[in-house]
Amino acid sequence: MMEKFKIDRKFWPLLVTIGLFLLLYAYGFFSYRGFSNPQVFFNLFIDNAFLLITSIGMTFVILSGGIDLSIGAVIAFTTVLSAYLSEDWGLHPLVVIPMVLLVGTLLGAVMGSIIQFFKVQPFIVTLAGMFFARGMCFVISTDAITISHPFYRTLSLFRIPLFGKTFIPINVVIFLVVLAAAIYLAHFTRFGRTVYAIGGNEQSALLMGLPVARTKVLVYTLNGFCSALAGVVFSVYMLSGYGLYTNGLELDAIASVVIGGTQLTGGVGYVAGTVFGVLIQGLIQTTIMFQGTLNSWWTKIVVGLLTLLFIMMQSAFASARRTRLAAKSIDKSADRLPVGETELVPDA
Amino acid sequence: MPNTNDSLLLMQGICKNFPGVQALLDVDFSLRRGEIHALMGENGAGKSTLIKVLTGVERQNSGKILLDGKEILAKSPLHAQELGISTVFQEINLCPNLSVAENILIGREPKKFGSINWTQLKHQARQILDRLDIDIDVTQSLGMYPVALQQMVAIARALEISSKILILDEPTSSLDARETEKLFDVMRKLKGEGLGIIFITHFLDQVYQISDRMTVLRNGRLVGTYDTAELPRMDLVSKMIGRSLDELEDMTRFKHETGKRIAQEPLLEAHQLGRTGSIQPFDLELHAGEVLGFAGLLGAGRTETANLLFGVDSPDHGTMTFDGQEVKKFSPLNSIHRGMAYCPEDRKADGIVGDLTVRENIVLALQASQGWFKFLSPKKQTEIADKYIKLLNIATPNADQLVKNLSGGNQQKVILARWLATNPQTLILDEPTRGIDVGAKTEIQKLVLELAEEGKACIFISSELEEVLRTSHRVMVLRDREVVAELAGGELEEKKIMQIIAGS
Amino acid sequence: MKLSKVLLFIVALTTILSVIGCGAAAPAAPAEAPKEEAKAEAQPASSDKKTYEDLVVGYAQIGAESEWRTANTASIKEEAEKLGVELKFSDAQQKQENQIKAIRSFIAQQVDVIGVSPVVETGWETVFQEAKDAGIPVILVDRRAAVPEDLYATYLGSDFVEEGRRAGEAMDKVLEGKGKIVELVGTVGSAPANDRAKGFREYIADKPDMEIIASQSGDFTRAKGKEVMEAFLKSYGKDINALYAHNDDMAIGAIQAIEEYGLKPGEDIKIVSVDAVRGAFEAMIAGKLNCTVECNPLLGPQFYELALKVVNGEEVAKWVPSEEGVYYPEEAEALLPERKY
Amino acid sequence: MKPTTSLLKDLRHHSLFWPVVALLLIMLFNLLFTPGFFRLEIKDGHLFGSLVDILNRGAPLMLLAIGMTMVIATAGVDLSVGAIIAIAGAAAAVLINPALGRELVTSDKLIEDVTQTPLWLVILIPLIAATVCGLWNGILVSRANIQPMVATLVLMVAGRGIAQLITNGQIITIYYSPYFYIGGGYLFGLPFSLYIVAAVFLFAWYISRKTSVGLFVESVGTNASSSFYSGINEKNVKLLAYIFCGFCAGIAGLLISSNVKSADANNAGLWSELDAILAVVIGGTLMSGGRFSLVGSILGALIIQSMTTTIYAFGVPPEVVLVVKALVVLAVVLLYSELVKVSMDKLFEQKGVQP
Repeated sequence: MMEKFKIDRKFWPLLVTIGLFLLLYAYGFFSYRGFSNPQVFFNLFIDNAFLLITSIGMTFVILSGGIDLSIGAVIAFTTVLSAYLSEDWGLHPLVVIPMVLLVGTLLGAVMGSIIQFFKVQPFIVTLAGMFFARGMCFVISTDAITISHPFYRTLSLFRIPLFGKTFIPINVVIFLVVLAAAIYLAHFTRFGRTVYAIGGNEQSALLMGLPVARTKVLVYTLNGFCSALAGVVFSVYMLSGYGLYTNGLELDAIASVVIGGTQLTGGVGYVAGTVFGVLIQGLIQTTIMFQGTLNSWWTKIVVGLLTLLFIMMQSAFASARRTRLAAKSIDKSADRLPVGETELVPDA
Repeated sequence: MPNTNDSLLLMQGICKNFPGVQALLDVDFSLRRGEIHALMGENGAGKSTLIKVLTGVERQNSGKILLDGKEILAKSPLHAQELGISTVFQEINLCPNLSVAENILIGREPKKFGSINWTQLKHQARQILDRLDIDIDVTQSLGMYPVALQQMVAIARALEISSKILILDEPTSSLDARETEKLFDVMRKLKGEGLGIIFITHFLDQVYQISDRMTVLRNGRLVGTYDTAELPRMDLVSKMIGRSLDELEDMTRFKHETGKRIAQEPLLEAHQLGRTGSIQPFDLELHAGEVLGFAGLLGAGRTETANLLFGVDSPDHGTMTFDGQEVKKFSPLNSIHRGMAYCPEDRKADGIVGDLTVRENIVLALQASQGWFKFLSPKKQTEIADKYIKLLNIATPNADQLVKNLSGGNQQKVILARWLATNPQTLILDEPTRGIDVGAKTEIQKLVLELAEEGKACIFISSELEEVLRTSHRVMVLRDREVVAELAGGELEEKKIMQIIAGS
Repeated sequence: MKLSKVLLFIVALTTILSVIGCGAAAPAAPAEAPKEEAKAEAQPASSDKKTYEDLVVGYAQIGAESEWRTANTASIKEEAEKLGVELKFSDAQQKQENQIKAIRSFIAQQVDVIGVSPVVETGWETVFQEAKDAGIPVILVDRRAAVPEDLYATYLGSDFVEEGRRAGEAMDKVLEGKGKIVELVGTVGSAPANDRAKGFREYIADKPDMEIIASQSGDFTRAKGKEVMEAFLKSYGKDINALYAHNDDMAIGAIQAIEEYGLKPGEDIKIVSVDAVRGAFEAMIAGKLNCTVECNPLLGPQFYELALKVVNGEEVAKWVPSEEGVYYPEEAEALLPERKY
Repeated sequence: MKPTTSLLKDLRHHSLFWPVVALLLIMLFNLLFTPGFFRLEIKDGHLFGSLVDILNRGAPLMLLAIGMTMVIATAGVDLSVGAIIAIAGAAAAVLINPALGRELVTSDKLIEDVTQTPLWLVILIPLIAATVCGLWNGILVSRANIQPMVATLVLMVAGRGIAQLITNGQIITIYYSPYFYIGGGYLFGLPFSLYIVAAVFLFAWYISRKTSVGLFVESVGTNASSSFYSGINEKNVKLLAYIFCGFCAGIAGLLISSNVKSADANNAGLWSELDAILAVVIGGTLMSGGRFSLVGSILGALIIQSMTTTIYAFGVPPEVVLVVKALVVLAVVLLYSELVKVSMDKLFEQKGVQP
């Protein structure tokens, strides 16, 4: 039982992320009037629900060693398509939502297939996907389309009251479901473990007989689905569809994943870390808003520096582990020699 | 014709051609239950193609494969594994970021209600490792463990209860003697359980140590299958390379001749040079015209020593003088300026620059030593490249071939050419013959002695003691990252060095 | 292992603190509520009227996409300083998500009044409803939002449709009722772009000789304005009689393009634009621009006046138009020194 | 028959084959469908026409592509060039009129063509700033061993914030005509920006083909470790590549701010990093590093720019631009993929066999 209390070193980056979040929160809590309102905490989830959902999808992509630049565009496309289908075609939201989810998923599947079967770099393929999805938004409508269907409005105004005057809307519930599903997927299914394996060493995964091609396509498909779902959540949140929504969101998502302790080379990281990555960014933004006089661009600068800090920390952890191992193996080198150690610990 | 009755596996008349190459022509192979069968041959003899056909990576053009008397056709490595054919490849093909347990069982993990049952997973992994007498924490990331253990994990992964055949492709190339012995224990144990094991290696010692039978391939054709006990070593080698080995005799003579011309004054001198965590302080002298061998197990500190001498790592202890001058700046470039050259151990990772041409690879170090602005014109580059292609007998259509398209031995020669082009006084060769065939090996060993004869100083590092002894005038023995002995002249005996290495 | 202990300690400490905080805040919330109601009731009684000094304002600005906007921002900020209003200012970097987040944080901070220039018209209902529930009035500045009237206190700003109409009128005047027009549209989908296009078309609808032959988005920026104008000139060349630009920045970009093409802006191609920023006056003095319809960015004074009124429960109109004019080159020289933006 | 097929094959395997074909296709399209696209006139003593426009508009992108080529050749990538453009432009604008950006613009501060800072400083300081940005990226990549994409992401995110701080969140209009010459002037009938591009290109070409820099860059990009063992200071090679890329982005920033006579920290060079990477990839340099082609990157930049100009000239609704761009990118990238290459080879071989 005792060993349960020993924290595995691989959890450290995650703990640092959580610790930082709590520190930031504590700072705001004692510094600003109104910050102590628990609703401020819930607002982090409410305002970032879509980012949280899409970042979870992005976590899988990055864990598999890939990248997806199209998510912001796919979200915008989903909102426009939802608005268009429900307003101009008069379809019921219960028809529209599955349709747009399908479209987003397909888009992801197509990109994943091109990446996998044509061996083109994800960076370029998803860049093209981003152009395509943004372009399609404007082909459908150059204007913002208001969504007036009562179903959407009801969803949007729906509140689940918690203690005091606090509440959460349906967005947050969807996010929680996605989070639970993602953690299950990552740690309790073969798909999830295969994603980690591919991120660790794709060649090995292939030789271990794992379904690499299928999994990689699925990862992008899953991310397409998450983006589309985030798009649905966003269209409920905004009650409109617009091609300029969530511009540059992919960078926020990538930064969240990195701050959340996932290595961009793939193979190492946690879905839960990403959640805190998003929340930290939201918290920085909130703090700067509460401060009230700082230029909002400080958010960007702080997030940039934080990203850097976390990357530095990751490589520090990795090299610390390496030297520790080397030292250990010198002590009892008779048994175990650390040859090739450095090559096998993935570079941060 | 082998007796088909007790054969576990029978491959008959296997042919495989790739565009323009006949990789396998009418090859027969048989494997018995409870047998360790070595597959021998030079590089390009067709060993790996045969394995690929067997494990479903490639499909034969003709011929059939019988397992337990039934014809099989593996579609993929996974399918082969389901059929009972498990493979451990030369480079450890596992995921360092996953836990040991997962590495063993991923792809066939135990499930409960459709989700991975982690308790059961750990339990099963431990069971499998127990079978191999290995006791490690299965929840730790694989990358935390040394290579030898990773190799064992790879075998554990390959083994299933239903495995009938285990293929080990060069499993010992990165293991030291102790670890190899451990591996052999495991192999013997599995053999006792009735598994058929196909064992591929370049180490002849090991073949004679462990195998029951061996099959020799040459140029895609079967030379023959022999009982190990009945085939003398020299015969095996000549069957593999297809010619006699008088050359080796010549070389020993040659070495004695060159030994007479070693300079008195040391060219390179290290005094208590060392680096914490890498190599204990040591003293070293190297003379012009001399070949100094480094012997020791893998990981004993041979490469680390070479790295210090060449400035890949900087020492934090002691001093080094070169040609009477104290060395202050440690970096490869400074070493090149001093007239040193270094063929690193890992040819693929640290040696060749795959996407560049042979010509560019050859001039690389020379160009680096000349700096950014003293550019060698393409014409001059071709001149240099052609000279060394001819001198070292590099098999390439022309100097503008990409170096990654060359065979391992020729790549090694290109790296040698790169260094010879800088006209060095001192060469450090770390495992220059690893993974290349016997023919090219001899050529390189000979070249080293020729260089010594020209008055250059060489350090020759190799895992094969025999090779070190054949080429070196003097040998330094390392153990546990420490120089433990220096032998010369009559002391150069295999047995004696072995004792020192073993620490007894 | 030491580091992990420290970490654990920090984690534990902060968790405890935040739990205490939530716990403390939760019961406090209902206690505050009646007070607020009381305040709301008390206000009309004019007993404790707020003054500028104790006014807390949250302002969710769009960003800094044009000179007009930066002048607008400067006006809001400077005026707050002058009046002693406590201003919480947030720059949304052209993202509606950020504006909504800002408004939520203003609500949490319990500011007295929220000012917002919506980046687009749609998508505001939910968050405005929250502001309303929290009893914080919202003032729309410069741009409208497509929400029911009861969700905001008032709209301060110009009528973009009216600006479009005035631009049409001015165009009619400089073209003398006849000509082929190209149009540089603002950011696709934004309220000013939509309305300025709409108003302009409304006016020229009954002028059969005035025709829009091409219309492209220049994103309200100079660079795009220039690039698109170049393309117009390539395609239509001298057929173009006039240019209608949705803002001055695009017009200034287009002027460069026209000059580079070898035509004289203001003569060969008449130009009418909206905003009346400094650059436009300079262009008019140089004879390169024929008319600019003012859209006044200096809304600071008007905004705070309104904010105070709203907080003190005074009646305000649902739309308070900003003070604006239409300027022609003849007046430009005289007016230039007065222009602040 | 034989020689022709093998010539065709050689041609097809030449690294610049596809970029040239793509560019020719776009030009052919214009020849057929865009009247007057190829018309060149002389107006006010300088050359004028769509082709000149493409070159002029494409100048910043070409500069970025040159710098990016070097970085990508070392197996890196620089996502921060857009932010560096903004920083350089902002620095230049603030230097020209330091009062701007700090307070509300009032009339007395705006006297045309007067600045407290000499022109050479106005040009030099932003370039130094941009180079320092490149240095920062280079240090993170080469010394701190951070993945290039992440290392430059930091500046990409934070850089625009820095630019905003320089301009104090305002768009600064520049009133200083000597400065306009950089991005808007003409020399011997051609846009001055072209001469800058030509100079940078020649410089890059010279150092990469007439000094050993090119060899070192390709070597480091292919195998950094081998290069190190061969005596190449691989860290410095990478560092220099990023510094050069930052420098190129700085020039591009000056060109852009000079051309539109203002500095917009928000929008200057927005998404240009993606265009630059695209240009390099279209030009045939692999993102995995190693072999690079400067000419290819220039062609790539021209393809992207002529596509944009064509779309404007052809009167395609702006909303379709992105979709078209996406499809073109995909087409070009697929043409480069191994699968297509192999099947093309097969196709052509079959045709060659049956005369």
